Amino acid sequence: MKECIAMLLAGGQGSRLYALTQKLAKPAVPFGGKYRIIDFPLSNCVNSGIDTVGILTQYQPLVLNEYIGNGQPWDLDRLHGGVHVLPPYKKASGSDWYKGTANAIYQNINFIDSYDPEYVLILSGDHIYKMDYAKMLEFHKAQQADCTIAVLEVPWADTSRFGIMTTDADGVITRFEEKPKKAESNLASMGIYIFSWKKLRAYLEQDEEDKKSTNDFGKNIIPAMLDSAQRLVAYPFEGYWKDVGTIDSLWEANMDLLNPSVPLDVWDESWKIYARTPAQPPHHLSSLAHVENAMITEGCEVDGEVDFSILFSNVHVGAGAVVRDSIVMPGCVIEDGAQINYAILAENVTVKKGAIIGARPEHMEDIEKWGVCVVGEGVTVGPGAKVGPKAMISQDVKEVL
Amino acid sequence: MKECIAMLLAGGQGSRLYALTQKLAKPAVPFGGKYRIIDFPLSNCVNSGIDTVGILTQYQPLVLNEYIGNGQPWDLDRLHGGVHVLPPYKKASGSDWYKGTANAIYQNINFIDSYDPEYVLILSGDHIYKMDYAKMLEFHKAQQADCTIAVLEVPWADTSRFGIMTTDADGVITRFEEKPKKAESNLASMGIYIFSWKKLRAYLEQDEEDKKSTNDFGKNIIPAMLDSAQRLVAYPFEGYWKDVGTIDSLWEANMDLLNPSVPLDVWDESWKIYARTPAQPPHHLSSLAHVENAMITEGCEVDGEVDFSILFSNVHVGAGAVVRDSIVMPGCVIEDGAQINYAILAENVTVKKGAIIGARPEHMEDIEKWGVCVVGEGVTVGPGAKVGPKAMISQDVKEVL
Amino acid sequence: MVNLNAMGIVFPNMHDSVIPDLTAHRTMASVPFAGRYRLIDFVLSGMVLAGVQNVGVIVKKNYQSLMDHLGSGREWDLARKRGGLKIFPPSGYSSYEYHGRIGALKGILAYIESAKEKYVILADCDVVCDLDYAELMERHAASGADVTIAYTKEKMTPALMNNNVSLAMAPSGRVRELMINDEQTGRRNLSMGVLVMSREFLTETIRSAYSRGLVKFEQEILAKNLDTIKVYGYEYTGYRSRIADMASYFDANMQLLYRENLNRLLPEDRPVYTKVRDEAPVRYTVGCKVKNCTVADGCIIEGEVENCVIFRGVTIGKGAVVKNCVLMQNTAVAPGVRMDYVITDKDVTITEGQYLGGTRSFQVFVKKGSTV
Amino acid sequence: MVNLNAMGIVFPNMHDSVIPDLTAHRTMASVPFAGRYRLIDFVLSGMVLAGVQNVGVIVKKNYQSLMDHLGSGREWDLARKRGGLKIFPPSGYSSYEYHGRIGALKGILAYIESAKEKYVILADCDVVCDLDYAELMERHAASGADVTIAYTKEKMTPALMNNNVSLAMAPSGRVRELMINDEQTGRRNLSMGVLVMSREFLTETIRSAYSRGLVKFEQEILAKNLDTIKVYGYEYTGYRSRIADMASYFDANMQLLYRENLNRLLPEDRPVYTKVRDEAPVRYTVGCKVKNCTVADGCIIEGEVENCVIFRGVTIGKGAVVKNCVLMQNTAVAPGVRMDYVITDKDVTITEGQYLGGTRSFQVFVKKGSTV
Repeated sequence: MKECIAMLLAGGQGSRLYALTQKLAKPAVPFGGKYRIIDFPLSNCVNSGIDTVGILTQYQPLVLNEYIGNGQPWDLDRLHGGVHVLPPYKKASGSDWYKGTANAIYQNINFIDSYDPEYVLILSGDHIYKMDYAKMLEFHKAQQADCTIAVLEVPWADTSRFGIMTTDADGVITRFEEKPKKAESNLASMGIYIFSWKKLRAYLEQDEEDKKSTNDFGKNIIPAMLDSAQRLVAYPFEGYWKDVGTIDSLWEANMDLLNPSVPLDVWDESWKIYARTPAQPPHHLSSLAHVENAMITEGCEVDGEVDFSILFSNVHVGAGAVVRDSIVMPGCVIEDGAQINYAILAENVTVKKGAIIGARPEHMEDIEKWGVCVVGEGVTVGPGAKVGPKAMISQDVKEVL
Repeated sequence: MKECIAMLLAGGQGSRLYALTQKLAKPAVPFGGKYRIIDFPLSNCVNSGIDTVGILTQYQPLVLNEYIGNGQPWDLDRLHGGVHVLPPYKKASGSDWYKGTANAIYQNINFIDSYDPEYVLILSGDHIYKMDYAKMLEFHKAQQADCTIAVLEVPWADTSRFGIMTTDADGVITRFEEKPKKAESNLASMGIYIFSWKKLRAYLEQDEEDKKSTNDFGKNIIPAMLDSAQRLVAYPFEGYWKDVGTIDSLWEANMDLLNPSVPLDVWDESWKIYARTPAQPPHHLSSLAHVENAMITEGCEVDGEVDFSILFSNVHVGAGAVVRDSIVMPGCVIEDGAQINYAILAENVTVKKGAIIGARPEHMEDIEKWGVCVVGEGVTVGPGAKVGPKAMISQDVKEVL
Repeated sequence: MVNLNAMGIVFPNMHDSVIPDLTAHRTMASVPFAGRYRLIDFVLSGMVLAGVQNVGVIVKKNYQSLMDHLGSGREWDLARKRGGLKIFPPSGYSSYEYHGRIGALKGILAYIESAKEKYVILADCDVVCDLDYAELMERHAASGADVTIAYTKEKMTPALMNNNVSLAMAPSGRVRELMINDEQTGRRNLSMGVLVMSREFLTETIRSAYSRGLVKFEQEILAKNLDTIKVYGYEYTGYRSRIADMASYFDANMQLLYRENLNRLLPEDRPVYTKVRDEAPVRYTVGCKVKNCTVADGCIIEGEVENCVIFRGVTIGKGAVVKNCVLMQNTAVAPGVRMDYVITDKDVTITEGQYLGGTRSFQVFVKKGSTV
Repeated sequence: MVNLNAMGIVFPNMHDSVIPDLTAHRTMASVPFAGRYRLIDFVLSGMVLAGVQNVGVIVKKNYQSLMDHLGSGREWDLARKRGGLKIFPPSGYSSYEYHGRIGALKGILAYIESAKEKYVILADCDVVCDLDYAELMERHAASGADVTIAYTKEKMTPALMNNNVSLAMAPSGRVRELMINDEQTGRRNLSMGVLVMSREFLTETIRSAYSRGLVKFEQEILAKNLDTIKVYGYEYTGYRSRIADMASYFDANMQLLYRENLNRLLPEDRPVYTKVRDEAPVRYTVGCKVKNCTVADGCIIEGEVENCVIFRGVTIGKGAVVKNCVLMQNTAVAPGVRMDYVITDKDVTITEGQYLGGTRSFQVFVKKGSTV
């Protein structure tokens, strides 16, 4: 018997990340030099004392499966509990892909029941934040809530992008609107729920019977619980939290790690972010290198300039090459004299000599045409070639003679 | 890089095992006192030095997933390789359940490629046998074969139930027929193949393009390779091998363990069969117990008679109860005075006082009506109730007053 | 599972001397027991069940078999990145052999100080029991004690006389007198060698005791300062066996032939973990006769067996008659052998036609690896 | 991965005495090296890459840090049910401290005899290299040797003179002379402390040597019987560093500031495994100046750093100027510090404004845990 287990929704395709999610699920996208997005909720779980996590996958799970493996890097290889990847499956009577977030949980009721938990924590695999779920659980218990939703104050201008709560003086949720045009409040749902399992189980079964339902937590389960006057409370969170569902937000969240005034500290020993890492030698900066305001990890070799950028493992930056305001994922090779500006290079991209990727906004004539450029996994950009700002390329780019 | 990896087909529903496979896949069916069927191919792999196994699942995989876990019980929790459960998944362009055995492998080409193997061993999860695949691989290499199929001589009368090979004097397969009415040979395929991966990969891709194909190894891939004059050779196997796809064959294979003249020895230290086992105390036979010709494992408590039977973990047999010619799966309780004859009791069955399950053939008036009786998981058979021979019950049986 | 907020420290070599036959090549902690366990399994499993996730084991000598048994601690769910099982050999951290609990603890002071848990549980391995450590901790916290000692009410025996710590308590439970190797007869409150205190209290005590040259925790620290240190007793009333000599070891095994004892020591919902050996089920052949036995996996029984505790991998040949015996792992009894009141250590072979007999009060012991 | 059919036996305490500063609280095997490794990592990873699945480590003293580092052996894929990593402490199996290789091996004879592998590789840890054990084994099998010793051609240095085994070979490769602590100058063939032989040869040799009171394998067994024992040399020509004193330890680290050396010792396709520490990437702040450095994860660099090997978790404050240093794990350099030719052991703190300077030939050493 476990008091609280976590279910992590990791099935989304993340189609707004384009070239980055062609071959892997969004939660498996590399982040912050040596992590993947999913490391954040997983590390939060173990740091919060939650030792049982189900990960719901269905889109391109190969990389994610291999990455999670037995859960050892997160100390989640436990005798009872630990981490379990849960794909959809066939049953004696019919079979289905996961239809929505709630349906994904519904299809795994047996899994959850096998731990006989009192509470279930629902997480999603596409947010970057550090949070002590144990405190949220205490809050849930103290409030005697049926469901507790973690909320964050967002700028009023952004309310139309979130699920927005209205609460009474005691923090009890009185209204919930998905992406309202005109919001009543600026308390946004962070997509983190704690349910009393018996209660959730009943609502999942009821929701499944409703043929018209889209089987989604935000659209169906929460409204249904509100309608029948269950006790839903908001748990106010203060701190760093970012949805990294778009190229811009992914770029920003990475860059936030370089900003000392942003409260997201991966060097903090008391709340480590765990990751599965390959065996790589220390990195090496030569006498030619110029590195400032950067994160660099093992296996890198730098002879060029790296500024306001993040190099993942095993990245090579040649002499005279310049990497600025960019995120360079594992195994990329940036040859001599190449320039990378405001770009995200996916794994194993090769940028040949003298090629130029992206642009700096201050050099644009038409600022509307400027944006972060993305180069997909394994792409080679030929010598002297140019890839413009905002481009999303997943094919090799030929040499320019 | 791995020389040879194994792919284990474990997706079948095993519908001919009726009540036993309502909630679990066939390879997860308990066998031989403390094993499940899949322990045999898995243990064969590790004993043969194969340290990378992909398990293809899609039907009711929850029990199987939990059972396999990180692979540690089979020494398959490896840094590179080890055991991986591979369910179907969604891709950026469409998604599919596994259509046939060959399609299941086709959908996991990326997984196999990631180990860059020279050879791939294809296994199925519903056979009981001990076999050194390393010897078969040596044979495959010595024969310079494209595909090696393990074969067994079967009685001529049974040839219509198997895939039958005809070979020339060198063991090269000249003809392959699935379940022939009139067989040319009595060499039956054991469903164990070694392919040179490059070759198999090409045939899988070709097979996938053929819309009319059923994407099955026996029906499509092997015939296609034969048609295009690839070198297919038969690897003759001598020893115990049994397909446990039916109630009768499952019962027989279990009982074979009790027969000293059958060459299937699970006590042999040099070829251990590994299993994941719960922590249970030693079993206890009281002064009232009478046990002969039986296999009994940890957690059992016996006060009654057990003869020619197998008790799995945590089975209780009450005073005066008689268990004969039966297989009693984990957690069953057989109360005082109950009788079990020629039966398979699935997990956690309770047989109340004085109930009678199954019958002995010598007591039947009409022998045609006799057969092994199966009681499904969790069923309670009420006090004094009777369950006839050949019955397949998955509902509680009421008390008889 | 509750998070107990306590770390465990186990002393495997304490009391080695009371069963020298069994500890010639192993620690008290790794003495085989009850068919498939080692004594330490009961301590570790109890702690883990109560949510302890960080256990240090301070070994002194003969600990290779214990290290083999524990491995990475995986079987007890103690193969962890954070915390988990840690074995401290004496010359691992320095070159001196420690003396007493204080010496042992002083050697691992840095480890204790770097732990995160609020409490520490110290435990010996000579009392086999199903102690609920969570309840013990609750009682410790509720009483406001500095130290809580788990004890059992026990009839004093000659064997216990020179190896016991006994308590006399006020009605409140506070210990008024703590006696070492007290020789009074009758029912006594005997320490189980399980002590609970805050980590802070422990580290301070180690430092101050060590600097004053004191090494015995119970005798030199607690017994002499009962007015300033609040020591409380916690009575354990569940099933237990205290291993004080060879006879009590034999009896402790034999008691498990009573099913109610087996179930009380090893209740279904409180598993005791041990090293997995991947044994097949027991095979009972045609013609075997088995009455009142506790049998672990991997055995093949062809003969007649009565009132025996049979460990993993034992074989008993046709026509052999074995009664009132404790047969440890891989004992091979050839056909035709007759045995009565015998204890065989691991890997013993009894050859065809031999007769070995002891009595109810004196069992024949056959040492590890021998062939008779 | 080939199955090498060989087991490994590692001697972590051999050569401890040549770097007493670094081995005061650890074994030679657990001396930190190259930013994130311990010396034993190179031996274990090389063996595992070649398919060795069964490694015994015979420790003698100061091995707590080695046990912490190795854990269950998981990081080297040696946390296995069958075979895997096994640590043998001296008092684990008996009470005597062993002498010489033979004594050490005699203590674990049962373990060696119960192994399944045909060959045994014995290895010390003082030569850092990328030895291809598979090739070594092939050469051993092809030559028909009883024993093959891996060696390097090396210019004799004063430091090596009282800690070397040198070989003189016939053109066939067969060793004609084997000298202990030979003081001849010039280029010599020095043993790497890596010896290959069949398991059978080893167990027979241990038995016969031990019964005759011989304890030194090279000196008392091999050197005196080169006519009857076929000893061959295998020359290793790849990148290596031989740790013979503090100066060579410093140099061995400094050599890794040349990228080609780093790549030869740690080629991309032959990973060297080590304990995972879950460090974040290195953070280089605005205004830092870093030239020609090898840096492991978890560091925060705000100052000026040149020609340094920087281990995991080091912090270098603003305005600090650090040159020609080896800074081990968790060294904290406060703002404004100036350091030149310094080696800091683990957990060293250099406080604000300090200046520490050595020279190219004499480096200042700051011992573990100190604050300067």
